Amino acid sequence: MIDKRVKGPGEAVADIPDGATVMIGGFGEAGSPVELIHALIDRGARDLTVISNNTGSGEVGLAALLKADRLAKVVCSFPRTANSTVFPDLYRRGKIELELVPQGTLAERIRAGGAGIPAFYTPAAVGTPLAEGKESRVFDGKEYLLERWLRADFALIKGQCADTHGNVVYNKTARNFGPIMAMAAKVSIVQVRSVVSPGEIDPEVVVTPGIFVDRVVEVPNPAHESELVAAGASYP
Amino acid sequence: MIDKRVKGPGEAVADIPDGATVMIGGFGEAGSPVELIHALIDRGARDLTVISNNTGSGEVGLAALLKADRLAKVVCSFPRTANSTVFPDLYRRGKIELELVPQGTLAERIRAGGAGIPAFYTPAAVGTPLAEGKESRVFDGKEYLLERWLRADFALIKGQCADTHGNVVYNKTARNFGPIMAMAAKVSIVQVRSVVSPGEIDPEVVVTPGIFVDRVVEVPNPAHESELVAAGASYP
Amino acid sequence: MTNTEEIGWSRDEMARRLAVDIPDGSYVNLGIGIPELVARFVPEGRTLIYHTENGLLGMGPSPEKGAGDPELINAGKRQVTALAGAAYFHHADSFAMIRGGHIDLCVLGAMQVACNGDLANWSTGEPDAIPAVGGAMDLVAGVKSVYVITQHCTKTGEPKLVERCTYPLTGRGVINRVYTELAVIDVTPAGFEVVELCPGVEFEYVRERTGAPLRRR
Amino acid sequence: MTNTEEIGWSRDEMARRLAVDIPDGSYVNLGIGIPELVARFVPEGRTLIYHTENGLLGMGPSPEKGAGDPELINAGKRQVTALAGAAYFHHADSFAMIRGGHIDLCVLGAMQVACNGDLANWSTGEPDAIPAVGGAMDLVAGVKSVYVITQHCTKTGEPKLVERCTYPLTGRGVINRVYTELAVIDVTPAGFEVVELCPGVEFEYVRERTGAPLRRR
Repeated sequence: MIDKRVKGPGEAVADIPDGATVMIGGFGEAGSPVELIHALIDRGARDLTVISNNTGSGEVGLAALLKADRLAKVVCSFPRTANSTVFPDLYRRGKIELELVPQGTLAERIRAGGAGIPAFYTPAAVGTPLAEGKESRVFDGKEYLLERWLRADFALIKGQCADTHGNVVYNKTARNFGPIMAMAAKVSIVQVRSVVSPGEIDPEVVVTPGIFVDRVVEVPNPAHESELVAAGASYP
Repeated sequence: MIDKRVKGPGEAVADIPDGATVMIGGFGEAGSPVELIHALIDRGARDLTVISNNTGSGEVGLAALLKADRLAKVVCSFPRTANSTVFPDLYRRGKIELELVPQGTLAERIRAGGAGIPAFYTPAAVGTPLAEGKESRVFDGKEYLLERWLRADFALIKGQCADTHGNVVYNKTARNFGPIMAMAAKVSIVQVRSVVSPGEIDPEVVVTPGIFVDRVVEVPNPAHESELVAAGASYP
Repeated sequence: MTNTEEIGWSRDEMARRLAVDIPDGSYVNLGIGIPELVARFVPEGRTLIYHTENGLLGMGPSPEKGAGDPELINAGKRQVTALAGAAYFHHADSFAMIRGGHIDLCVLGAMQVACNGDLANWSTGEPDAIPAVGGAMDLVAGVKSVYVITQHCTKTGEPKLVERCTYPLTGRGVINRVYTELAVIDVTPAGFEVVELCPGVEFEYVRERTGAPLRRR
Repeated sequence: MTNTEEIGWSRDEMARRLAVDIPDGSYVNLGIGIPELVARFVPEGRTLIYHTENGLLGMGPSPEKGAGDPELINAGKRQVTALAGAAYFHHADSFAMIRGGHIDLCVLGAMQVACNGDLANWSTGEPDAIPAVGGAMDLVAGVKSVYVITQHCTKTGEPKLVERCTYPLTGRGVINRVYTELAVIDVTPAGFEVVELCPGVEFEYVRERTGAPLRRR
């Protein structure tokens, strides 16, 4: 009997320790697992390394985790938003380390981590400041950079629907980093609007097969970050 | 107006020239684009390099293409079947070159070709005869081999259904190499049981987005290789 | 030098001028800002398929007010729609499309374009700036053709088309063509070359506002 | 030496012995041949999820006669079924599961297993043989635990558990445990170590038929 459900976001993140590396899905607010992030704030783990495309909006979700001073480092492609000063403030005060990674390289490094590929070559960032300190190599007359995989202890992901085996489907562009982060983390935690029985998701349309998912938590009405920000909300 | 349909298998492969590199989908008979392969035999192109997981059964499909002496080289993981002597005969007579590649490395090299990754490291085949002549490198205390991408001039793929933009869904384990070969070839040709209008395939369930597909050809009742072999068929 | 926005094409006209150069059936990624305008001016009878790197091919215009989904957004994080024939995919697949050379055209804004095709469009390099690169480096490294659409000079009148970028690079030798309010300019092995002048704009006028040698075709 | 098939566990018993060692909820890839038998003997109350590298998780048994689909097959190219909770995926994703360490257990046949964990199971290295490797090298390199299930000796009585493989390797130091008709044997840093003897089989009997030093636990 396989049943990957856990009772709620709190239980789902209860064993994330200080110093853990945590991948957090989402591109902007789409796919951002707000309830799992808030549970992680409640959990209190510190000195985390977070791998995520952005650094959040306002003072909820990822921005709230930053504001609560739980992060030692972010690995990120675009840590700037129109409506958040949390990351810029921390960064300018030297309170947080930033590893800036081109978005496609970030995605491919995560996918490589999940696929057991320790390193690969990419043309992105050749000749730019982000190539500094990286090995480069020419293949067929073109220069590429060597990039290492990214792996994590935990991944926090937002899906649309999962079955109890952990098979997941997503909603529209909220898919983004979810499927590859699920592959690259030791423990992948997915919040979904609904959990169904095995067989209720057509095997042809599964996006993340259950083998990549460890915990499923039902959050029937997840908050939208933009609505929270518009309402001036902050967490906790 | 985008409409990637072509009239039939013959038109679909009409410009495949001598010396072309052709990826051919399928694992065993599942996903083998029998009608496209037969059209390629009719087309008459020679000295082809074929990248495919197997080398076909009986004297139809891929085995028939081999038997017609059209291949200079195969890149393959498992060129042996219980019911075909075509490849073994050619190989023993020195009439064909074989590049033997572990199946996962074959898949990843094809995916890398499609994803613009010229080379990557894999643990498969380290310490084996298939590592001979390959660069190896240690990451985090473990040894890996450097592998190059595979790209092709054409890919012949079997899908279940496509729309006129070239979005494709597959049938069960016939999916196998189709999606990655569609990514890795300059011209990707997909035969499907039915072609539908854009919008008839849910954007959430598209497996191969149309950007990877150049030609779609409707073959409503494709032959099953095993049935042809059981019936003693040969092609042409 | 005066603000060059006062003569030459308007932003819409620049976008329209670029749009006519995109072949029917192209797969196109449009950057944030002026590049987004291009979609409004695609000539009748042509279909372009828009890629947004956060996981959608077949992106359509903004939704009617109240009809959007916060989980259906573009790379600029604005709500969009999905057209018939669209497909969703994850980020690694999305950048496989980019890096693998499957996107025909990418249109970007620029801080500086050098006459060797170098682009700078992500950072002023100022010590206080928050570095943020997004997908720009992947786009310029992978997409078949990369066009820039930009004002010819900065707001303070400095040329954006230069001999050599002084800002940190986004990519090296990656730009094929630049559309400004004054001209359409190719980046050739011999440097900048005017393909077309905005009606009423003299070649000499453009040359004066360009920070690198400029040739006529 | 005589044919060892006459004493010790039958093939079914070997498979049953292995099956009890697989924890509930494991993701398992079974090789072709004897390994496939393991699926028949999973103890009541445990659910294993079977991966077949040609693109299916949640593989079920063979279909009823006439109810199969030639496009739903396993890695041995036999028709199978998909159970509730199954998922289909393409080959790169399938081997990402393997190479990325997501599969808990793989059970393979062997020509030779060396006391350092080396496996040879794909080629006799004879010049006339058609080389064919399939997914074996990826499986042994990536799966968390790799078990071998095999007769203790070849049909001609040669030991399959050896000091050093003479056939071409499939992988180096990859095997964790071997199940034969005579014993269950771990591959430890100190070499082969008997975990369990088949009832009625003496340690000495197994030692004589093993081509490398054998220890008791």
